[in-house]
Amino acid sequence: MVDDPTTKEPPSTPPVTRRVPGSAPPREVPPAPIPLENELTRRLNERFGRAVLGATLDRKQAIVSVEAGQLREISKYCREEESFEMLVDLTAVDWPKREKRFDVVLNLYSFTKNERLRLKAHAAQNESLPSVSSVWEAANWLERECFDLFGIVFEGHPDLRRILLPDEWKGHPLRKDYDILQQDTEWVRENLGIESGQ
Amino acid sequence: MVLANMLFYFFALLAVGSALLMVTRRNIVHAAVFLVTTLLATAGVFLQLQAEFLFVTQILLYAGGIMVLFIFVIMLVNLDVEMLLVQFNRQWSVAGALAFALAVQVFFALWAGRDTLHLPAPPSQLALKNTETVADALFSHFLMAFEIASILLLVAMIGAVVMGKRRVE
Amino acid sequence: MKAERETAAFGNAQNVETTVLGADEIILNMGPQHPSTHGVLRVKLRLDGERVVDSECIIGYLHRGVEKIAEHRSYQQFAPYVDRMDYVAAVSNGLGYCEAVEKLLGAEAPLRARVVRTILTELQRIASHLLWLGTHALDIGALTPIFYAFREREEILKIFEKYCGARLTTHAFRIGGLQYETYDTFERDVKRFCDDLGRKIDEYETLLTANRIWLGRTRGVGVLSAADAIALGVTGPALRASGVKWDVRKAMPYAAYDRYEFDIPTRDSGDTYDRYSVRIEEMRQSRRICLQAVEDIPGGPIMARIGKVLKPPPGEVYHSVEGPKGELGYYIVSDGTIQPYRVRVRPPSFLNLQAFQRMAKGAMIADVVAIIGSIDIVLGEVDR
Amino acid sequence: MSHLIPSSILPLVVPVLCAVVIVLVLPLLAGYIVLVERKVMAGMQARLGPMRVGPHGLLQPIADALKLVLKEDIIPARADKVMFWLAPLVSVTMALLAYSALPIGPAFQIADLNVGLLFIVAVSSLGIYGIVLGGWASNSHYSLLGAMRSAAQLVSYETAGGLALASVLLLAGSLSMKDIVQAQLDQGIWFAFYVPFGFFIYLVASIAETNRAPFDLPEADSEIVAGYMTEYSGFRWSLYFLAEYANMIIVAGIATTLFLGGWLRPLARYRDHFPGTSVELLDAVPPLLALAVALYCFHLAPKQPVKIQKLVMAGAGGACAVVALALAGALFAPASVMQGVHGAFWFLLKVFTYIYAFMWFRFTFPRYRFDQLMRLGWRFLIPLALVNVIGVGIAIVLREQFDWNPFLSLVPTTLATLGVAMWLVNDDAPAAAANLEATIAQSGDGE
Repeated sequence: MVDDPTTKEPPSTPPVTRRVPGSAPPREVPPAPIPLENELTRRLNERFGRAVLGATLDRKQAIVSVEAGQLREISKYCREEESFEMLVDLTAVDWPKREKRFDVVLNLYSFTKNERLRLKAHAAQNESLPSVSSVWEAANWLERECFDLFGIVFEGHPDLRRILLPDEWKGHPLRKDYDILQQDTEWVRENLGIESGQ
Repeated sequence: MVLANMLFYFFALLAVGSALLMVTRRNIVHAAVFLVTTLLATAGVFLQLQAEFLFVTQILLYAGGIMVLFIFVIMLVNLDVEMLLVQFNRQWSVAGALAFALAVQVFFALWAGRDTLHLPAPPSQLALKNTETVADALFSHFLMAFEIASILLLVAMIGAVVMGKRRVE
Repeated sequence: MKAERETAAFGNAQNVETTVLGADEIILNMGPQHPSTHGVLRVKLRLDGERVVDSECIIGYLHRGVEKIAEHRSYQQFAPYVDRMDYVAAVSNGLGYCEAVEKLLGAEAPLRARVVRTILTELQRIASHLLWLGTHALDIGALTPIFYAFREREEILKIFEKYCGARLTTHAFRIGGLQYETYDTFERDVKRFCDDLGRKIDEYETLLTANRIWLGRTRGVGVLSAADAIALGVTGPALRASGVKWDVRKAMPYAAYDRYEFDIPTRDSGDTYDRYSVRIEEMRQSRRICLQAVEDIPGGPIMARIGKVLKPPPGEVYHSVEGPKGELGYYIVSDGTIQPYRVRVRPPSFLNLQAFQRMAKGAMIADVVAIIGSIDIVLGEVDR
Repeated sequence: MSHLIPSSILPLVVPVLCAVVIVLVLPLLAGYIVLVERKVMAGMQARLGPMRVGPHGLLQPIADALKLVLKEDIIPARADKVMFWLAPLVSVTMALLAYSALPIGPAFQIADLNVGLLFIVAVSSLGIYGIVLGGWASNSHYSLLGAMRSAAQLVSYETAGGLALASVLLLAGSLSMKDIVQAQLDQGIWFAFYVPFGFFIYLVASIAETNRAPFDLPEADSEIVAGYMTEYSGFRWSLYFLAEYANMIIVAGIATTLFLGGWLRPLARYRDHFPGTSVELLDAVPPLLALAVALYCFHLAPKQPVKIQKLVMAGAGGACAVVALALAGALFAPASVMQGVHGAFWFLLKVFTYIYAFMWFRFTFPRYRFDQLMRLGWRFLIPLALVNVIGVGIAIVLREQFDWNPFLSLVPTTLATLGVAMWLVNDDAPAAAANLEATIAQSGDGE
């Protein structure tokens, strides 16, 4: 094919005039997380006392840290009394240097209040957490995924198996000590019939 | 005439042979297929006798209808289990005695009728109104038998429907 | 397509689960290579004849460790990866990610950029729904709608191509705004497409909506009650078909959605037909948004001043957008470096797919296909 | 010539020749029906269809056939090899066998059996064994499900279809295909107009029997991959394919013969001649039609992009022109030749129209679900067909005992059947609602 003369000019950088320095909104530095106190935290504190470890506001989003052992009770309370009907997401963050390395993060949403709430529970390497799948059914797969990728065990989960990785896989990839290039070489050799190139 | 004889023996052997294979196969689907072959071979004999209507009915009803349902049911039940079944062996003596008695009867019948033992010559003329002949016979001479058979079938059909209904609920 | 047969020890009648006809149950593995599992979903069905006794979804065939990759890329470098999750709605993915990082930075894209983002995202929603419509109809045996749907989708992809050079995995937005200005005839193209679309949607509806067979195949199939949908975390059209009037665009407006008028279509019975009609109506609403937005694209810069090196202060943010499949959320944790400490994607398809088991109970094989189609999953997003 | 052949074999020569022609031509015909189908589909779906192999894809069937023959032939491990090998053969043999009684025009028929119609129905019903055994022998669950669906579907719809045929048999008073056509000529009307519901029921049943959409459940690709054909590939697969299209032509042939006047020209009783000749006015239509197609091809030929395509398109036009010439020439040939040629033309035209309707349905309707298919068959079509047959019986009594006008005598039948149909359709709606409620209840107590 010869060059097509009708080709439009490629979508390149826009005319400089559009980017007038100074007319774009300046970037504000977001405030550091501040302690949060409102009706909800007050009620939570009243009800669960020391099981509520703290509440912060980060980028205008409410985060409540709770005692891992009380996670299920607090979740149940949030769902039934505070009408956080939906578990939007359940995931974890790995901080290997901390004493309790895993933050398990529950992202809740209330249809009635149109409000989000983040619950955080901390777990050490071999510590298990109570499963919230009896509170929200959605937690079933989400906890399985967490188990699969972080190796966090949820007590009372009906069917805690790997979900994304093969059942025989070794290791939990989203842990910080699992290198990005690392693979389960044995599994790759057995099931794909190739030497893992990494 | 030679051609006709050859055809007859071909169909006859096919019918008898597949019938034998049918009862000896362990695989039910294979047995069913041999039963179909037997039915078709019989239909072939009918055709040779210029009984076209019977020929077509045999294919349409037995091979095309009933046997399809048979195979359908066979597929529904678990075949693996059936194939593990030990065929019931303890009745050799009874079966043998019965088979012997039957064989004696057949040979006696053949021997008694040895004078008439030749192939029926097909009618020289085509029996043109074949279907009508069958219909006439059924609806005039054998009307009573025909109606009784119909009622029997109707009863069987209603029975099947009733049984099927109860099972589903 | 490994087909296993449950062999029961003969003679041990208690092990044999008998069914209506006294036949054993069959285990059927649907997928991972199957024409209507939309990628590489594997559904293990326990069948009594044609009826599904129980089902289990087996996923992960497309797992690429996107969340792990994010931890080893800078914020900008990771942006193209999100396009590969829901690859039929790359623009929506990009929007969610860019806005999440902007929130983390405390920046906001200029209005012009937000309006253009809204237009492109709504076009992408239409494109995604068109693709869904075609494949869903094809799953139910209607051969023709897919070609009509692709014909219109092509027009959208052409607009994308003209805008950023790519059609599928567009990487259309940048953190902080847009990299490219809109091209000269952008407004005209969008307007022309939207003007046509209304008529075209009517055309799809004449083929399906009132068709007796279509109604028979979708009405009362795969019913999901509102309570179940909320408990299972189902979002998007599937939730709205169950009667919950909720849409992130209205509940927590982002981009420029607060500037435009549109309705959230809902239905009541939560069956396959309702999910179908909600999506059809959503296309009309998206068209409405596009038409309003394209009438009046404000001028001004398209990029916020955020600098070349992004180092968000430590902290975390959750931001979600209404993707074509449902709530698409990004939970990003920053440790103050140029690489995100953790990026969690809240995939709508993953949670919607979880509801499949509930919907498929007691359905027939043909319904399984209809149900999978009606929840509109993209396996790239489920498995990430 | 004739002294070379023993006289006893002489009557066999023409039928054998016909049989050979059918066996040779049918695969090609099936291939081209596929091409037409793809083109029709493309037209309905706003696209072009095959365009690459030959002008407008005219050589596509040949390329497809080559591909299929050369493709690797795979027999799954643990399949029942003999059955797997036999099954497609059964299908295709039975489909081809059914042609032996199908009259393609008054001159072209292998055997005019006096039970011709029953023979065709019986033999084509045996084709199901190919499907069932193939599905079973593949040792795959998709195949097995397809086979079971097929068996249940065929048995159900054969009943309805058979009853629909019976209504025509009552009117014609014969099972011979030729006599049925003759009866339509004598009575001066196509039976489709006498018993429209019979025709409708047979239309639906024949779609179901040939596993065509919207009743293509045995091979529903989005549900059970390819049903009974899942494990087949290459030549064996193409045999199934051939059988399917052969069956389509068979049911179209039956419908044409029984309901659409077989090889009769429309308005067969209008026999005005061209002044001064023995050529009937309406007999000029076939050559003119063929000529029009030929001219269209010539019109397209120069527009083809490549030289070879221009040539092939011109060739196609030439072929049509030859057909037009033959049809025109037949007008001046002896009556029997003329009847044979034009009869074949009309017959094929009607058959293809019928098949076109099949295609049209396929690209318009979604697919039925299995229980819906069964409900339609047993609770709608069969009662309707029964009412129709009984009504025709009454009409014949009215006609013969009370000297009613033949057409008038059938009007009550049609109206009664229509009433029953409306009633059944409305009766079906609450059933569907109940089904909905049952499903909701079932999903509700799923906990």
